[in-house]
Amino acid sequence: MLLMLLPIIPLLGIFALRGTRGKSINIPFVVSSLTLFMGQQVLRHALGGNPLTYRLPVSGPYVPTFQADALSAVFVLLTAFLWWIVSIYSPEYMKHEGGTRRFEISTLLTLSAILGVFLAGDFFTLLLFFELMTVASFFWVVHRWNNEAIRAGYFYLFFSIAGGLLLALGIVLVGTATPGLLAVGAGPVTPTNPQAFSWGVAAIAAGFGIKAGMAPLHLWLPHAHSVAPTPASALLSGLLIKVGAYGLIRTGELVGWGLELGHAATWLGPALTLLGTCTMLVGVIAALLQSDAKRLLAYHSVSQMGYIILGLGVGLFLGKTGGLGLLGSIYHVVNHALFKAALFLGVGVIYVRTGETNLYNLGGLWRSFPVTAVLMFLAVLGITGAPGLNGYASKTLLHHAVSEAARTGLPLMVWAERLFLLVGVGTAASFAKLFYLTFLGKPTKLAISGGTSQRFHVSMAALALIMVGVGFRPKLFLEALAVPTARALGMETAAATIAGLSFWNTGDVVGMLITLGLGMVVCWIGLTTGAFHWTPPRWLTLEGLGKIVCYGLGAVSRTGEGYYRSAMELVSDIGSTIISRLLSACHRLDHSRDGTIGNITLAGISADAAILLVVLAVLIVFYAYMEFGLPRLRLPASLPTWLRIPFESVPCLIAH
Amino acid sequence: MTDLALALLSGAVGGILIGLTPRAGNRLRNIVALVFSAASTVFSWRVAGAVFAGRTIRISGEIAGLAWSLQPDPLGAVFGLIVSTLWLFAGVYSFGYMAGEHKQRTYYTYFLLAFSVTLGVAFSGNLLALYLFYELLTFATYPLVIHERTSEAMKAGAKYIIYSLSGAGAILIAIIIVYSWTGNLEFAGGPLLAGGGLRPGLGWVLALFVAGFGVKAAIMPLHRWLPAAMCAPTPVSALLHAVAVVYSGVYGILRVIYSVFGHELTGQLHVGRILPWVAAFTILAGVIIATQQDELKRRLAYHTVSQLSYILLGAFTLHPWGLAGAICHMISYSTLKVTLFFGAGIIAKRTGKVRVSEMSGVGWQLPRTMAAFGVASLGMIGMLPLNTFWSKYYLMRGGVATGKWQLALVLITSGLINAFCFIPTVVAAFAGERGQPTLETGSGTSLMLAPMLLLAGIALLTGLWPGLVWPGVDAVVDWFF
Amino acid sequence: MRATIEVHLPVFVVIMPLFVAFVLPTLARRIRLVEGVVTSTTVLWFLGAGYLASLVLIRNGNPIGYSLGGWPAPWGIELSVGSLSCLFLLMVAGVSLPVALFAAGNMAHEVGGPKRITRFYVLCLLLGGALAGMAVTSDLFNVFVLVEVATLSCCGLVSSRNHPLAAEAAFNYLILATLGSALILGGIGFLYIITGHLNMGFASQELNRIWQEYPHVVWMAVSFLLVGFGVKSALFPLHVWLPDAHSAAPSPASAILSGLAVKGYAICLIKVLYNVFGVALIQELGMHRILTLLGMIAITAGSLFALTQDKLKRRLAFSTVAQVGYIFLGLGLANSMSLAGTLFHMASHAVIKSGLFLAAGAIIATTGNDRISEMAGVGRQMPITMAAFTVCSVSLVGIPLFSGFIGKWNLLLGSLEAGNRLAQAVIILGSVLCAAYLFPIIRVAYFEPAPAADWQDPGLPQKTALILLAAGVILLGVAPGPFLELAKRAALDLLVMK
Amino acid sequence: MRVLLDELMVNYPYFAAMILFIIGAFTVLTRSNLFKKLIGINIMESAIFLMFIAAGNIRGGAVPILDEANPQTVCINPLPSALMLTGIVVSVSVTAFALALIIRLHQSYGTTDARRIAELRKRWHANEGNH
Repeated sequence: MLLMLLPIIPLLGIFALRGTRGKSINIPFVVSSLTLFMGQQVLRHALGGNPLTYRLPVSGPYVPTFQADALSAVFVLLTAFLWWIVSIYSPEYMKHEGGTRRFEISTLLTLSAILGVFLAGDFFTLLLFFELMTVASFFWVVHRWNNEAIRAGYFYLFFSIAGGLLLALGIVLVGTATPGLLAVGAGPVTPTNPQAFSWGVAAIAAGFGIKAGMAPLHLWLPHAHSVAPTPASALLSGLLIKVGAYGLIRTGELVGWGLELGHAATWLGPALTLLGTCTMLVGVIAALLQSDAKRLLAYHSVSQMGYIILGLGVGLFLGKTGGLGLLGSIYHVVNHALFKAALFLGVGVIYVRTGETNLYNLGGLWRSFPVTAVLMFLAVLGITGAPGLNGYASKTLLHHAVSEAARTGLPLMVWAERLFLLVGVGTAASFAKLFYLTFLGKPTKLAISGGTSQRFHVSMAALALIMVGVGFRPKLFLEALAVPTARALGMETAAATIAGLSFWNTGDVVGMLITLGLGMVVCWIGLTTGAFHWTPPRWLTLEGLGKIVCYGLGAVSRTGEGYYRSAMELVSDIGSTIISRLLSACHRLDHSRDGTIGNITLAGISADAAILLVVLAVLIVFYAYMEFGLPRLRLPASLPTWLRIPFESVPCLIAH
Repeated sequence: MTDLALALLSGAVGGILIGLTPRAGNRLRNIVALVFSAASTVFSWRVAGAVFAGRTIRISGEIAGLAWSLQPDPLGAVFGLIVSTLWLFAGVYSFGYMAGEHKQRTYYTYFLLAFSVTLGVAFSGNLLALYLFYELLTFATYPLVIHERTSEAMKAGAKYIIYSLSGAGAILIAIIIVYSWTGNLEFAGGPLLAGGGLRPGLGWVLALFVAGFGVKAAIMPLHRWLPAAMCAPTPVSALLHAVAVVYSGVYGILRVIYSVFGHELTGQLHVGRILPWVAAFTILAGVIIATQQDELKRRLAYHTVSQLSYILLGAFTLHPWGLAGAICHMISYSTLKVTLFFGAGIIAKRTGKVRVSEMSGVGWQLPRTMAAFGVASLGMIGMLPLNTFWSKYYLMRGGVATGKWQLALVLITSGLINAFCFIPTVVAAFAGERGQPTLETGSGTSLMLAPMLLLAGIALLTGLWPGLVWPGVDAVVDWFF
Repeated sequence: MRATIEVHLPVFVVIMPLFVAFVLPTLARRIRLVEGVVTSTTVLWFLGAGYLASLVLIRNGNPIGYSLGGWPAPWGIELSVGSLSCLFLLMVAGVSLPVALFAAGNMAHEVGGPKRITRFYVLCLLLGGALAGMAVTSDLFNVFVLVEVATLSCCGLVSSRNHPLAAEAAFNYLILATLGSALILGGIGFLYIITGHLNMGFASQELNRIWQEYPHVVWMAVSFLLVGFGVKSALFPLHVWLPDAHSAAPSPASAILSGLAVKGYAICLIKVLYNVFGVALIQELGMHRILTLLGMIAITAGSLFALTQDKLKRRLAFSTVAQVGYIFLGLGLANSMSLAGTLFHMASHAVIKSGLFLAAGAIIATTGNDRISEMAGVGRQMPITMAAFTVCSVSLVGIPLFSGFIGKWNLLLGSLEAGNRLAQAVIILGSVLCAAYLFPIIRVAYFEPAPAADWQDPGLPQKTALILLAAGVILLGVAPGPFLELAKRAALDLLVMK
Repeated sequence: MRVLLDELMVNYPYFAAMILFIIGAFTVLTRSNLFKKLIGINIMESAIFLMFIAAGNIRGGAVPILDEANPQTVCINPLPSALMLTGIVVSVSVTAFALALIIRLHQSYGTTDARRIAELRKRWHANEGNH
């Protein structure tokens, strides 16, 4: 019951918003505080290993179910926390942006939807809140209602709808392949129809993958995240795409975490690894080439989601020994939420006061924004994985997992490990670029308006504090939250895997430092040679490819339609011609009189009547021929009987 | 039995009464219309209740040695429920929409007559009665199609009549063949042709039936009357050309497949195996054409063409899940489509805009209308808080369960194209100039708006709680499988 | 007394109208009296026919025989009243009654002066008597004589309208009809030559015994008869006289001509084909296929021709051509279903078409215009007339609950039994085309914007006539019981060789 | 050829009837003068009468009057002759009626030529259309 209450609180908040029209009460803050508190109270048990479930007492094919295990609890608490932080930040920001009420409504709605997704106990409920989240967050994206926003909104909405539909398809396929109802958090299923199950899992993974920004389905993400108001971007990048990750973890659960190889969909692990690697790579390369700060961050969201997906893939691939992958992913989900939110918030601060997000127009801002610069620096360190900050911890875990996978010798995994390092360099390079161009570099000529609100600093500082805390005590979080989660997912061995693990070993630290160094070098080379201004040709980018494919499809469909149309026109033309010819022929026949056939003039009766008489005669003769062969050429040799008059048969009255 | 007779007669009596009332006196006429359609609705709910409770209600007789009978079974009861409930909504909407229009008396007369006839289709107990009411429906709705009396409307009316009568002719031939085989046309005793095995020519008979009913169900090459008929007043387009008339065709096909041939026999025929693909083609082609229409009502009409084939697709899978999906879709699609049409009507009435390209800014003038319109659009995609998701879900399950997973893909693709079809309209409506004064004022508008919002609400409610309509679906599926 | 009446009833139903026709000119000037006499005659006639029908039904369809002048067959002329005759008699008398009602007080302007009204009625009654005679006679030469009487009366009726077009149409009709008569007489002559009998029963027996010896003569006889009767009953390629004649005649006359006269010749053909040649011989000769084919052509072509007409009465006249096609189609299919369908369709079409023509007459008389395109507003201003017209049209199209449906239904069943898929399609096509040429009239009358004119329904007797016919259509459709029974019995009688 | 000739010789009345019929029909169809058409009709009917009467004829037969004294006399069949009397009556009435109609047509159109009448009627129709 209380589980269901959690998503309802924000909805009540919307009503409260109606009631407090005109008063300056920060309803989202109140609501998220309440949610955070209640969530913590409700989910304590779930974290302790006692999952909660609640089924609504209704009849019919759909019984809404809510459940909370450790995984849900972690995500719910993370959500509530991040919302809380952002709701401190957003009122100030939205003063600048405008449309506060609309923003607050969609914020609350999205919160409700996300909580619902994380607390859903069956896939229908999950899908329900998933779709709700799509719609609610769509209003974030189109908040500005200008052409760019609407275009991004369409991108976002159509991709998300496709995701929802794919999820539905997956649910259908998996539902057909399994005997019972599909419940979230119920562990692996044994399919009766493995093929359908595989396809279903693929569809579900694709559906969540769209949300998670998994390449090649990430196209919507940079558009949507960069055009939304900054607090919304923070939440979109910090949390909404994590719904995809959550979904992928749950998908993995359908197949089974921590099982030996040979389960129902063994391809899922390698596939996710492959896609995760691609996502990382695509995201980071695209990020390097961006000039807009928010777009750069958005591409980094893609890239960081790649880390998470990679971790999941490796975890699934390794089966029983893949605990590190799963743990690393979950850990990275949390960390990414923290530093990506901080980064977006920082960029937002600069945007509020300078009105600019193009990196090449900024520079030397550390003088005007000292606090922001420091906090941003911490976040940059976090995302690049510098030792001592939270990113380091999760990236290290993920790296260990990938290395372990690479030890199997599978070329995919070997390449995954190599690319993992490469992406680390790329990340470092692009953030060096971001930080350098924004805060260092040549001072900008832009006018800086207004003063910095303390709320901005407080919210960012809170995030930074946690980042640093996690960075210094990486195992604390791991043992408190991630391990119970893995255990809840059936990965009993996870705790054992990390028992012997030390984050502060020289190899990792040195490796990371080398990566950072290389990143800075790359950044320097890029900035000096202008390589970051390179625009890839259309056929090389996915977006361009997509456009080409779309144009192609459009052309094909237009051609097809043209053919169809002309065929239909032909048919209807022929039809109408025949009909009109027929009718006019009838008309003429009816009105023609006194015609001439050959040299014979027919008077009084219409010519057509005469023709028809002839036709009738011919018809009769034809039938007669068919029946008797009447017009015999040879006459009978005997007496011609056919005109003999049978007098014998005449009854003669007089004769009697 | 009394309920059945009263349900059928209320509309007819009301229609005749209205025909006899003096030309002035809109208020009186509205009251009569409301009272009789409400009565009809109540009685048909009672009939449906009795049917679901397992009682047999039957009225029968003979014409020229041919027995006709009215005996609703669960399928008929579900159809009757949909029709009668929506009729009430459309009636109230009409009061708002038709105020100030010409020829109101004719309109309401045939509006109520058509109600009776549609219920007759729903409650018919054998092929003859079905055919009879099906044919009558054409004539009862013709004056509504040509209500505007423009040359365009007249042309549309002629098209409608010609298509419908040709279809009815095909049905008549098929009925006669069935009659000559079985000597019996009743639905009640299980599938009519099931006992006779695979007769030669069976496939042709099925094709004749499907083609005949397919005219009204707007299967793709036979759909052309439907977009043309959109020149009718919006309540008519909403109720008749999105639900009642077209559903009678769909209902006929369901009847033919499940009551005349039986799903087993249909499955053995070549034609039966082709049919799902015909429906799939219509689904995709209809919605693709819809996206290219600029006139909102035409867009909705082509979309109707597409959506009707969802129902047919479910029926053609010959699987319990598919049938469940079909019945679900009959229920859910009707609520949403009527909402969409109502919205189009309000927009046209209050702002005079009928084209999608003119919609910019309408959302701020008619916020509640466009919100409900948006909700219904989401439903057309098959998004979850709306009831169409469930129908789509079961349709896909039916397709997958019979091994035709491509059908599920077709449905998914169609859902996405649906998004392209409607979402831009809604977004554009809100994208335009803001701060215009609201036009949702006046009692006329609220009479139109209330049914629309209520229907959208029902769609949401049944989407969240499909258990509300599930007993009906379950009963139909149990009846035929 | 009663017994005497019963015995002489068969001849009474024929003689009575003829007798009244001869008496009528003596009342020349008193139009009201003439009308009264004619109406009461038709009432009496209808009652007589009804009584006869009930007698036949009671006898389980056994025909009532009557030897004219006391001479038994084969020497005398025999009348035989079976189910077929009863059905036809009922139809003739039943349609005559409303037509007489409609004509009452309404003929002066149609025929050009009160003096000619009596002539009109005389011709009507002569035609009625001749048709009744065709129904009951079973003598071949008698058939010819009656056909000639009917033809002459028909031409008279056509020419009774005071209009040059009417005279021309009548002349054309006369020429073609006489050609037909000559052919019929020739056909009867051939039959007489090989069988030596003129009584249908005896001729039939003889013919079936010896036909193989003279196949060519038989063939010629049947062709002559087919073409002869085909001309008279306006079978499609031979229909050319009909549209002119039926549209030029005064409306009540058109009603009788289209509703009854055409059927009279058809019934003669049925009698000759089925009672003399017999179904076996027809099939042996391949006649059934010709009939079916001609019927199908007639349905399609007649309907198409009707579609092109803008004049109301001409359109209705072409519709008659199409409906005659149904009759021939049913004859050709030659099974009990199709024959019953044909006979029933004959009766129902008689009622429908006379209703249509009478309504058309009322409309034309009121509006002074016979173009369909200028009929807008008629529906509102002449509600009863147009309602009757609508009922009749719907019925002709073949919507269930109306009489047209039952005939077509049986025809369809018949074609199914005969295994003729094409015939089914044509029957349905005919219905669709029928809708295509009749419904626009209704549409224009009801739904097109009306000009400001003050038109009104015709007088009480006319309205009564229209209502009677419309009621008849519905009655035949909803409760066709005895009529369908008669038609089915008649069909069985025709198929069973005696 | 011989056989054909034999046939012709034996059954000449029938061939005569046939030829007459064709002449009549041809006249009816091709002559535009209404009187000639009527004459054609009469020729056609005469052909039929001839056929009937020839059918009843027995070569060398006596007049069919019952002779009590000599019952074995071969008589011709009287029935066709009797029938043809009726036929002739019918034919006469048709002719009379047709003549009356011709008079009326002449009154209206001022001509007895079918083609001319048709032209006049077309003009009349056209006028009506304009009207």
